[in-house]
Amino acid sequence: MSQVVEAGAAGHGAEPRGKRTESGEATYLIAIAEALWEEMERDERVFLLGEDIGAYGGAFKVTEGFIERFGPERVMDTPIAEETIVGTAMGAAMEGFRPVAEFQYADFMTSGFDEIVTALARYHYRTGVPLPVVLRGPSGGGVRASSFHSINPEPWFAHAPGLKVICPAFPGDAKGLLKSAIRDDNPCVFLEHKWIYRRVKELLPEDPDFLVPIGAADVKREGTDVSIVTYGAMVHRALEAAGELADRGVSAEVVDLRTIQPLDTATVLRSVEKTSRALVLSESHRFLGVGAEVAAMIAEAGFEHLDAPVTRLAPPNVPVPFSPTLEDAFLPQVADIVGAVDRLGSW
Amino acid sequence: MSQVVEAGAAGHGAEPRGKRTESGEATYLIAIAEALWEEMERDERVFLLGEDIGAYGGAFKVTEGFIERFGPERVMDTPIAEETIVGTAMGAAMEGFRPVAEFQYADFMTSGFDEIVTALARYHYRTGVPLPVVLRGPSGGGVRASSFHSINPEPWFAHAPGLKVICPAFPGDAKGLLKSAIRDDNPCVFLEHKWIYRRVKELLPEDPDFLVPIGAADVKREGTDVSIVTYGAMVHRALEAAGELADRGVSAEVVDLRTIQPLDTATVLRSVEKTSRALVLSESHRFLGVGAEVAAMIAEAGFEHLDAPVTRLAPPNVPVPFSPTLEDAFLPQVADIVGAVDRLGSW
Amino acid sequence: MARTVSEHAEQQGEGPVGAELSLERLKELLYKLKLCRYFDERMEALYRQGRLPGAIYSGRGQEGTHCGVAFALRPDDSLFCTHRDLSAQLTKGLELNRVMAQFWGRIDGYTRGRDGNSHIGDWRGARTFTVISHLPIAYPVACGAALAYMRRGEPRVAMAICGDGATSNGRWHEALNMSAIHDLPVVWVVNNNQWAYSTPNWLEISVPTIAERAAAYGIPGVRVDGANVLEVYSAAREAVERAGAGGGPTLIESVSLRWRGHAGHDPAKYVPREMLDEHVTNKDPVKRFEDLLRDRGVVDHVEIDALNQRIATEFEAGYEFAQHSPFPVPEEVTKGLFTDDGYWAGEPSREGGTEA
Amino acid sequence: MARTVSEHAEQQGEGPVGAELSLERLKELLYKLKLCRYFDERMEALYRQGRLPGAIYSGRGQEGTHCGVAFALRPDDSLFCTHRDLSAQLTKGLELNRVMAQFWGRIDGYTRGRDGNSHIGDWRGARTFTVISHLPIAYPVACGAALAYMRRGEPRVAMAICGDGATSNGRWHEALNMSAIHDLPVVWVVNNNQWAYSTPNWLEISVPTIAERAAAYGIPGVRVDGANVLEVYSAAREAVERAGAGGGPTLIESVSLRWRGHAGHDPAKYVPREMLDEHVTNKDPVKRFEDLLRDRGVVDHVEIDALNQRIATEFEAGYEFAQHSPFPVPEEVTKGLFTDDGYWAGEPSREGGTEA
Ligand SMILES: Cc1ncc(C[n+]2csc(CCOP(=O)(O)OP(=O)(O)O)c2C)c(N)n1
Ligand SMILES: Cc1ncc(C[n+]2csc(CCOP(=O)(O)OP(=O)(O)O)c2C)c(N)n1
Ligand SMILES: [Mg+2]
Ligand SMILES: [Mg+2]
Repeated sequence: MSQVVEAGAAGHGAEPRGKRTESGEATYLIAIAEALWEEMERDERVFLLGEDIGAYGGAFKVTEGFIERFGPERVMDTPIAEETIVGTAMGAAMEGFRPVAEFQYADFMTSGFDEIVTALARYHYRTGVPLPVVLRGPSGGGVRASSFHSINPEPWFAHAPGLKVICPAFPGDAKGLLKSAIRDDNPCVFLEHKWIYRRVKELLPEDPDFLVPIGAADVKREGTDVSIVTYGAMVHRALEAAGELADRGVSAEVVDLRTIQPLDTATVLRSVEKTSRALVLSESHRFLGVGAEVAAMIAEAGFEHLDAPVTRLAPPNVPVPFSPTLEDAFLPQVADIVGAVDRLGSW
Repeated sequence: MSQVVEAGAAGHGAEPRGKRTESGEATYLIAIAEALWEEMERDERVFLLGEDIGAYGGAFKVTEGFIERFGPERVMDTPIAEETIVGTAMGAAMEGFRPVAEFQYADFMTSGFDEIVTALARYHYRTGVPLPVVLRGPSGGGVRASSFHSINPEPWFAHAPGLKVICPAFPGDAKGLLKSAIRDDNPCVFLEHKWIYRRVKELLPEDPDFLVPIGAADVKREGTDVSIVTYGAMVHRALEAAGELADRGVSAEVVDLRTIQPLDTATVLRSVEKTSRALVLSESHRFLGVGAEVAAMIAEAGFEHLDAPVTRLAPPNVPVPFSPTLEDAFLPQVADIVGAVDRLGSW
Repeated sequence: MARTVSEHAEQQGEGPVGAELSLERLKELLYKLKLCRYFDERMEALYRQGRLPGAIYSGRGQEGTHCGVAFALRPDDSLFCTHRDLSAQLTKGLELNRVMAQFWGRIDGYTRGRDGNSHIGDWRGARTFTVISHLPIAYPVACGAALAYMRRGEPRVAMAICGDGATSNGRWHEALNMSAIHDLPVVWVVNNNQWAYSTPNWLEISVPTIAERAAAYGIPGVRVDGANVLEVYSAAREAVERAGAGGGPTLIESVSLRWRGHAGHDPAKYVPREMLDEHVTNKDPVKRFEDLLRDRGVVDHVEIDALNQRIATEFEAGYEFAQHSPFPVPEEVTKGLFTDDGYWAGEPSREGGTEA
Repeated sequence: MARTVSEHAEQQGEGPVGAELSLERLKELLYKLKLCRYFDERMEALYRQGRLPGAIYSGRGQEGTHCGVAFALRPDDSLFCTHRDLSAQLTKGLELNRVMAQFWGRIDGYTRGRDGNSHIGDWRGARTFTVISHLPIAYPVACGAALAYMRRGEPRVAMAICGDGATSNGRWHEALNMSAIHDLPVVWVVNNNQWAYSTPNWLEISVPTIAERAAAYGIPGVRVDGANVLEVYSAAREAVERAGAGGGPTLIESVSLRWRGHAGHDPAKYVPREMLDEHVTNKDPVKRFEDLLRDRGVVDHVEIDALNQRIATEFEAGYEFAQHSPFPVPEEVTKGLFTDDGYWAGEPSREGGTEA
């Protein structure tokens, strides 16, 4: 396989940590690469498989340099056969490995849907066999890539019993959660957000065992007047909106779910109890999107605390459109969030 | 292909109407067969494809006798290749046919998931091409068939933009809605419920053009104290519970959604406005099940009218189990419904 | 190109009764064949009497295929089956008691009552995958197990079985291609019983044999007679050895007939009478092997009677075991979805009683 | 078995310049080849200058395949492509103006701005399927169109193109099997440009050629040289005629090289330099055909200059048209999901302006 190594476009076995900024910050993308790298160094049972992840380093270059360091057996290029990528990961996990499968785009997870939701997800409940499998890939829109390279599949997978579904918004959370997912004995769908990849940087804990627990939400900004419950790229929109609202004297709390399945209902309810108003914001479109579950949960368990209806803000039920005018109308914008909070406040 | 015809197990070209009871009632299964038969008689562009639907008449015998009447070209046995069954239906629809594809069980719709949600569902929005395709199959549990022959896939498809999702509970609705679906120019996922197939009978309108509109819910029992919003087999559980509740002086209204996508929010809200209490009951399991969307919608749009929290009753987030003790614990029972209504009433 | 049955047979170093198997092994194989046949017949009888819940997918007539290929596996080789292949799993080592407890939805079943009938498996013990209906969804999974063996330099192999109809599904192609690209130690078995539910081969596959499709992957393809368990065994043995030695995957098509309906409810009127008679009369894999061993003096009627006795007794014991095994308790329906709650690491409640 | 290029060439009744094509048709083919090449080069230039939004998937070096197969289709035959095959769609008849409007996300694009770049098609006009990324998701759809033609007794055919890498996906197998079982009038084209993104053939496919996989379906398989557009055309023409006459499907593997990266951002360092040079220097389908027509005196340099002029002018016009076409209005983002609201039956708003 030497020719693969020679063909290695870039990276040449260099640790992702080397790609941090001078100030030591890591982008979301580098943070994810660090998590993969460190877990592969730590546990030889961990290996990667996916399309073009070897010599090329992956469509988004997350695994750039990995094949030079770990070799083609642990950084395995696969055919364009998602059902079989998932099945292969599942079988290897049953035999003691801890595979991490990359989907070139999370959009292509639907091409492996049956192996994911029917075989992988239900297997432990039926047999008790541990299945340490991570399925990861870039999801989400806002990058003008139209409906085949922009979807948010988390509602489909969060509805399938037996999968943990993770959607981090920050580099630190992404690294800590991915490491937790790789060390977890259950199938995890780890959805990276391509809009965040290179846009958000932060300093990361140096501890190689720094983990973020799966199933724990996080209050990214404290507030008293309204809770904006969201996840993924929308966390950044929400924080921007919270800033604008603050200037106008409205104190918005931003709750970052981080994990969709299992859902941290306690943290969400604690916030709503404090603010009495909830705006559920999600990038997955409205009808049976993540917001539906969160809003229904709040409406039922937080009923006494609500001074206004739980309000959902999400894209309409159409495929993600390409044209900038359409995609901007499709995705919730800061102004939409501010407007929704205003309406909530006037209750 | 004569040998196929000779092999015809039963039916021999006899109209499904002939299978009604003496009193002229039709089971849910026969009502569905009548709809298919009448639409095939009415419009030669309508044809059927699927596994074992020809000589054998389908796993549940819905198309028994069809191949003798319409021939193997309009009652086409396919290989076990769901992606291709869907793709073939889509291509034929693009060329002017009106295919109706049978899935042996709705469980196997996940095996054709990508062609359904990525190709078929999004195509009209991207191109304007009409796609008169019906995907039908038996869904749901309660028949001791375990997780691979009992699922409720409606939440997955209702979340996929571009599909109409239909889940009838009565023979008349099933027939009227299936005929509407076949005449509709858009892809429809028509989910029959196998528990209902032979258990529920009723008299049907004789008019061959009797249609039930897609997207219209129906109040199956009037009531004033609480709205039980549900669909599919759970409608029958709800009606049974409503009976028990009536004996105890509680007047429950039972709203049968009939169509999940598009959802008839007006009818649901009208009912909640009247009763001020809503129990959302669904057989699709709780997390991001149909109940989540309905509850979130009511909580937001019906807030002023609610005297108690919108309550969801649904199976837990696990695969449908086989053992009777487990499946009974998994599925909402009449007692669970009565109990949930009592709790709602005590608010 | 696929080799024909005869070409194939030639290549086998035929022992006294074909294939080098010790007398003990030959007798063990006879036991497996007869056990599977007896189990299949009795379970159908119980089903017809309404004493067996759920569904049954009879593998009768295909024991030559199922027992033959599974008999070629070593304990630590893994086996991935479909609904039809219970005989293969019994041959690989499933215990009758637990199998029957599963059919009756009891806590001692391999899935603790969570799944039924032949949706069964025993990964920790017999190393068999717990069957999933969707076809052939276990084929890609077998690639993963095989990859694990290869990576660790173990001589183990993964064997996957599916039916003729399942070969028309995309997963079948993906898995064969993947295994061939990486020379994975897999044995791909197709149980060609000539019908996919009611659908005949000619509406499922566009070529005369499935074995010849091996050429599309550059791997050996062999077509064997499912009525001849030794021929099946020899082909499987050869494939297992090649795979274990780094020689990559093999495709084995074993041809027989599904004697019964697709499932218990199906009278299978679509199967031509003559076709069925021909197979039942002249291609009974169990009878043929029993006769062979008698002719060659490997067993006598006394031993056969004892064997029949033993099997009947084992079945009775299994039935009793199943009836006395408790149902799962309702409270545990939400347990064990993830490893987190430790449900599967511990013992389940046995308070469920034996009445549903 | 797959026929080799030479075997295949023999069977073609070679005209003055091979394949019986009138002078007009030969010139038209040259026009298509040069148009596609020019379009590909200019669009990449605009992309590099940051003047083109979204992505580009260059088909350069593969015009022999794309133009050759599409040129064999009649107007009412249908064509199902992937992201890579815009040259085939241009050959089938897409209009430059609307194609460019689509790249710039404008309302006059074929998808009214809802999709971008080569995720394009024109069902009502050129009879091409609107490309979907997921590979090869249009293969099964082509079966359905072909089934429609067969059922109505029309001589029309459906042609589907996908890449070498896409053949390892299960849908590819299902579609070929389905088409072979029912003798559907389909022509299956594989544009083997030797790479699937960064993945070479030997990590995608376990046999030397893709054409030989036709044997697994019992259909003719032919491997042709994508650098020789006439050889490609002849093979496609023969396949189209056979399919239209009820002869069933054919698999055509046309071999070339992807000259550019997978998409605009990819420098494709993984493609060996020599491999690229060899193809660019000696296997340029456009140059070879132009030289051929010059040598045979079909065109002279005056006509070539005029042709270049015409193409440059058409491109300019298309560019201008796109820049002046308005963006979709935000309010219409929810329109046209279903036929119910009549969005696609009517004219869309043109009030979106030309600034995003
Ligand atoms: C993907 C998928 N589609 C449909 C079914 C329903 N089904 C169960 S068994 C069967 C026939 C299988 O035929 P074959 O593969 O020949 O296996 P056999 O039952 O004959 O052993 C079908 C269609 C299924 N299990 N999986
Ligand atoms: C099911 C699926 N998985 C992954 C991708 C991402 N992807 C887009 S193009 C491509 C490579 C395609 O290679 P090939 O089929 O040879 O076509 P080419 O681009 O070379 O024309 C991949 C992996 C996809 N489009 N579809
Ligand atoms: Mg079969
Ligand atoms: Mg390619």
